[in-house]
Amino acid sequence: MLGLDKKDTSLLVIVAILTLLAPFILNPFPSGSAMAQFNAGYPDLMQRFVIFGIFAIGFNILFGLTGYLSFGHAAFLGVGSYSAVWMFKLFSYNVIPAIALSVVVAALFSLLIGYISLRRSGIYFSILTLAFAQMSFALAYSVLSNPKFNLTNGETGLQVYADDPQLFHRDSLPDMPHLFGLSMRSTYHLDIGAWSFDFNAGYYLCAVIMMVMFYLAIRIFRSPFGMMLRAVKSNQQRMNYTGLNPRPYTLAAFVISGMYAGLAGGLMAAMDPLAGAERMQWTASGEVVLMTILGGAGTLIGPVLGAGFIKYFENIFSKINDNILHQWFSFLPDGFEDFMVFIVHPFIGKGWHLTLGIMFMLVVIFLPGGLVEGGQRLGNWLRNRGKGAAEAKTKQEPAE
Amino acid sequence: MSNNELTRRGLLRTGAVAGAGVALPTIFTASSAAAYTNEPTGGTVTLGFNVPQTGPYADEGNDELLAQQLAVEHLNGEGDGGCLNTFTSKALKGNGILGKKVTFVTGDTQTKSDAARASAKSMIEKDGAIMINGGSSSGVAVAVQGLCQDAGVIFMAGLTHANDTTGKDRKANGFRHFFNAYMSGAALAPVLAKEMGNDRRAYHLTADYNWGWTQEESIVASTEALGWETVNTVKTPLASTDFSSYIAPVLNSGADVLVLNHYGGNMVNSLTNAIQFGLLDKVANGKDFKIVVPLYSELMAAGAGENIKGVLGSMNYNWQLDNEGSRAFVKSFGEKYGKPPSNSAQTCYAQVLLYADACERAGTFNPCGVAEALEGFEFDGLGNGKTLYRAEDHQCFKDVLVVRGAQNPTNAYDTLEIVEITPVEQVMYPPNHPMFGGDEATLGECNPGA
Amino acid sequence: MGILEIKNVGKRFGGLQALSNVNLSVAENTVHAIIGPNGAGKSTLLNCLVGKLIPDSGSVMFDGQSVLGRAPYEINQMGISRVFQTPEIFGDLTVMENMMIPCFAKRDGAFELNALPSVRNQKDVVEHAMHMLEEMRMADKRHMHAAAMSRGDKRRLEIGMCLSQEPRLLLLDEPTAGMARADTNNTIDLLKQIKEERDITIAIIEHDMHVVFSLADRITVLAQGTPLVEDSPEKIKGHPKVREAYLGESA
Amino acid sequence: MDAILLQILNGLDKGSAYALIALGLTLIFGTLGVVNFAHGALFMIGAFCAVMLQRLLNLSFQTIDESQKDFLGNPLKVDTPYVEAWFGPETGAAIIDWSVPLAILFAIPIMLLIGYVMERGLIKHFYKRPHADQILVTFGLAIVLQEIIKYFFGANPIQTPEPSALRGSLDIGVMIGFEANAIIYPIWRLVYFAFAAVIIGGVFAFLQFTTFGMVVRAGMADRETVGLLGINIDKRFTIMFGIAAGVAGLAGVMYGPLNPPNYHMGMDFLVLSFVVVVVGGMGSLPGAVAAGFLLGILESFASTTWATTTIPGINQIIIYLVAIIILLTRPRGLMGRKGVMEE
Repeated sequence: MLGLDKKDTSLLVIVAILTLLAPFILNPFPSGSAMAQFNAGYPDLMQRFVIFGIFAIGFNILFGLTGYLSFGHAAFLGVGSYSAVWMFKLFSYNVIPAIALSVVVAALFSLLIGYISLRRSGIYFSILTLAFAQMSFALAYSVLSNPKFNLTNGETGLQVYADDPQLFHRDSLPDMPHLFGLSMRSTYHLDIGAWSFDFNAGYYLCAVIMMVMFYLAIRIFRSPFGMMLRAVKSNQQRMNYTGLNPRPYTLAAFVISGMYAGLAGGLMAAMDPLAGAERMQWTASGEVVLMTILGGAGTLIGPVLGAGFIKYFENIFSKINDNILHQWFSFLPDGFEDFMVFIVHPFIGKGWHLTLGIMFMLVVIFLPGGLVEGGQRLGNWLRNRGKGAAEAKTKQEPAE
Repeated sequence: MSNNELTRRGLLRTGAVAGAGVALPTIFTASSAAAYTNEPTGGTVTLGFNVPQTGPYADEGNDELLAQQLAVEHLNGEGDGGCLNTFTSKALKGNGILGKKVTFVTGDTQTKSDAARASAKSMIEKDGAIMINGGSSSGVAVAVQGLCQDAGVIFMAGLTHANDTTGKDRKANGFRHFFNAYMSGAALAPVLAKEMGNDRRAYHLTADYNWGWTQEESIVASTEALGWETVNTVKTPLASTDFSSYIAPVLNSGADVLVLNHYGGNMVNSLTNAIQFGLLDKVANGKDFKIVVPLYSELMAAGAGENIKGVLGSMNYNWQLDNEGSRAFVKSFGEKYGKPPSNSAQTCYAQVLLYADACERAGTFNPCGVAEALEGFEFDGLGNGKTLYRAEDHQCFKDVLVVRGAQNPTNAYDTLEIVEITPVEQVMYPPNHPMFGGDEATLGECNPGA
Repeated sequence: MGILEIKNVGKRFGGLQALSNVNLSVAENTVHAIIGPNGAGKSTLLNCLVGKLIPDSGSVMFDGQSVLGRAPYEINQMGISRVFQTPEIFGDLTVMENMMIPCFAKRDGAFELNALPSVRNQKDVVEHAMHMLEEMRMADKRHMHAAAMSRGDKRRLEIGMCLSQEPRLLLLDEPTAGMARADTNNTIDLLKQIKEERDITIAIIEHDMHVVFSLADRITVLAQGTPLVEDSPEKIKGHPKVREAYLGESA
Repeated sequence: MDAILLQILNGLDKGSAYALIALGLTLIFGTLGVVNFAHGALFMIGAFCAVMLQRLLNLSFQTIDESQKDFLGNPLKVDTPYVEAWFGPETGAAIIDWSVPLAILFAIPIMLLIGYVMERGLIKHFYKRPHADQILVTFGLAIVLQEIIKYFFGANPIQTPEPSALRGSLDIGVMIGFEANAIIYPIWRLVYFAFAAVIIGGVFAFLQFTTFGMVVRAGMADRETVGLLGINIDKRFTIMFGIAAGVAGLAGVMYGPLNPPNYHMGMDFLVLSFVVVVVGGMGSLPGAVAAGFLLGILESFASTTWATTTIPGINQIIIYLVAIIILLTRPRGLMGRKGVMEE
């Protein structure tokens, strides 16, 4: 289907089903229950999952295939966001031209930086990209936000003000990013029994775009171009002596991944029309590196999993506080309750970084191939068990 | 709990605008239409406390969180009631807000505008928070304030000192209790004149971002009005950790006062560096060299340790302030947590109480009703003395404290001493002051999210 | 006029004159061996031919065109393929993919942004690669990771990859170095077969005299960066200078 | 002229910190081939060794002083450190005053131990893994280490003052013939520079003149060959890791008085120290040191008013700009060796 083989088609279908049904899947607990804390099915986080998924998929095209480790990809995400917000400020809140511009600007920017940085390889390349991104960040944060020439609005972040021209804005259109009138914030709210689910227009726009981008990534992975990129990683010497010029291949990969990043940045602005300079900082570049490695560099689905994993921790674990812990453990006797809260306390709320750091280490120590390998191992284990005894499997389920 | 009326509303509105074209199939309809975002329907009302929990300002965020939790206790009638007993408005009864028990959710701003918006959104979208409070930087405050305006909830700012928060970026749904850079300048100027004379030459080191610039602008304006001369204003990168190369040329520049428009870690390091270079031991232009830190906080004072001795600055509040409200607050905070409250803690505590009180007086949680009740509200008994929430820009006007690093602190908490309580009249300015966006700055329309 | 004409090539590394005044002509459709003791400059000469090094002086003409100043991939596209001392293959890729890459290079040139069609659908390349694998008798190993193969198989694959490009000149850099005797003989047989079946010129640098004398039509002896003699294998065997400079030591 | 001298001093001082961190980092890069993102955290832990010692020395017993009141109006509890009680107020106070230099002795065993445990327990298993995995695991470790410090010491900076005898500044200008106040420089910054010079010299001498160092240098050049010679390289590399951790830790201890330590100071230095190492050239110790001082000095000059008015914002980007220029003109940085981390 769609020019993919059976295995890839089923992967794409699974991803499509998961993203389309995400509002259900991510809200497994009844709202109001103690476990509702772990629900992730609200618009903002769902949007972030897919947007960072796109970012990581694109990054993986460069890093996973060619092995070139860029430490400055956040810069492309940042310029994407800035372009989109400028589009909002100058023309209209329609997201299509904004996203298109962010991809184009990111492509140009990555062409420039890639052309220069790819003159070097290995860690020298990494540091060149890092240096460019850090320069972009520093300039965006201060110099480019001076009152005379305010391109980025610095620390506060670029946003739309009432006195912006917005040439094509009409009163009948929503006063926030929209797709031909459909506001990105509009959410359909569904209550089924104790459960509640949100279907958000912005999320579905992002989800559809992510599926397209995922599909394109599969095509790239399976194409002669993708094979050449893997050849770049495997043996550049042989490639050179086989009459192939590695430079344009890596540059193309760099620009493509830069465009993915720009698209992600544009979508972020489309979901929330504010572009902060921190998105370009090295920590943001490092984050996408971690997402990709954590999920499994070079695999198709890994980066998406990695992105989801990190964003989940950032948004869910950071919000758990002692009050919630007391609720969870309230069934225990008082002494035990306090003890459990005491034990868990360092890992939640302000300690979410600690949990994340430990998870990084555990994953990379025990699952060298990242979360994808974990999935594979789990799959194999289940299959083997399934062969063993059917009843063992039924026992298994309630425990999960 | 029924969440996200906000967004459902949004859809209804958009649907109406865009016509039948975007009609989505209706499977189930949500319960009765709410009048505003996250209208509390059960027996509880949820507040969102969005403070930095990771990064350099984590301790400050933690202090804010402690104060917010204390405020919730007092609202729910637990503890000793704190400022509920001293607050001049007697609308709060200690039975929650409008009879609903107060619960809260917390989030981590990471002192980044993106992350702060993400966590505020999650509180609004997922947890049904009806008010967002907290934060320790102006960038975050402006970003979250904009978000709350769009979402239709009330934003009660935490620590934010830049003029823009209630200046050019002011919003109808946003309120600031904390003072601002202009007030710092206006309050400090007479004290500086008294202590250092009218013919000083000042050298500014300024953190190179929005807040730093507005503070520099304010201090330069008010000191030049005294007759001071500004020798140089140097911007330092926010990411700097060592300021020696910025401090080193100061002595040679002909300046005799160093103004550090830095906050947090920047200020701790630049002040430490300045002391290392021995600036305070020097004589320049025949006068003793002086250092001014326009915005102080207790945590900065703790971080800077002995270096703050004798250094002047301003604060929104200090626990040593002796009035009825302050005493009640310090007693209840100190007894619960074993330390006196910081000024960011106090501003968050006051903001939560003010919000609750406004709801009571308005008789509704509707942001527009609450905003109306807050606008022009005059009160006392929350620790700062007589205070006005000005209707035009949602800025609180109250006395400003000028403080100095104590020479002989007796414990870890009295490292700052109050030099002067600058009366509110001196720090007043018109709402259309040029530093605050001039005539163009408007609050816009209040947005209830419906 | 040979297909490869090397004239007056010199190369200096700091204080070391690695090559001086090298003149060499490789005739079309012959096997030309370059031998010499360690440090004679064989590898330096080879690197000058493929664009890895640029000589300080002289000229290198391939089929009437200069190769100097061109990048290795451009020289390859002119029709020169190189086999390395240790097999250089794409270790992370499968054998089939290894073979397809030169086939793509042959079809599409140095760069082609062929990013959306599936590799499977490039029927001509797939067939070409399959054909080459069969010729190399490795079709059964096509799904293996190349890195997992034996040294001999890697060498065979590398030679096959070079041949798939149908080069006019094949450069071999000690193709049997570090191989067991059996693998060496297999490689000799393979190269003989190639020589018989194809219109191809082969230049070979080799240490192993057994290999050289089994394959070469002409031999150049290099010593201290400069050609000592050039002649047919029979003549070289008995040449006193060669014995002195080279065979005497190694025998 | 005096302004230039002043900025050179500043640059040497900043450079000392960069060079010390980069030195340890490049030892680990060069000897072990490991990308250690936790190196900044080691620097931070060094600084917190001083904090810890200061806390230990300040361990106190409490007496209640009825004549004074605390902030709640209760009688004030007065703390007296045990060391003052044991050694008498004067000696005790002097010990506390000198806690930062004393912390060097305290930090050396701690850092060597941390380095040893880290290498044997974690890094050892990652020699053969891709650099990406090394980055992930060491970054995770860095987060864990700094969160542990944050848990115990909070996020706020903590003063670790220099001994009062070394406080204040010297008027160097007067000594070399300038007018007064032209070149004022803090004593501790001069101490830091001298300290860095000693450590750097020590590490170089150690590698240059001991057999141990010779083997390690040989190992940096060609690990396999030295391994074939039957020399137990792994054990020596473990020791090298300990030394690298020690250098980072000592750099941290002494840095405390310059800028009060906080839990994320390691992250602040991390990116910068990588830039320094790479600009110096991978696998080159002299390169790392040279790059550290070069970037330190350039950074100082870029922060002068003259520089920032000529090119606005130059002080924000100078390090990165220089890195780009150097890496584009010299493919392997200042003194990099071929083939190290180029893939």
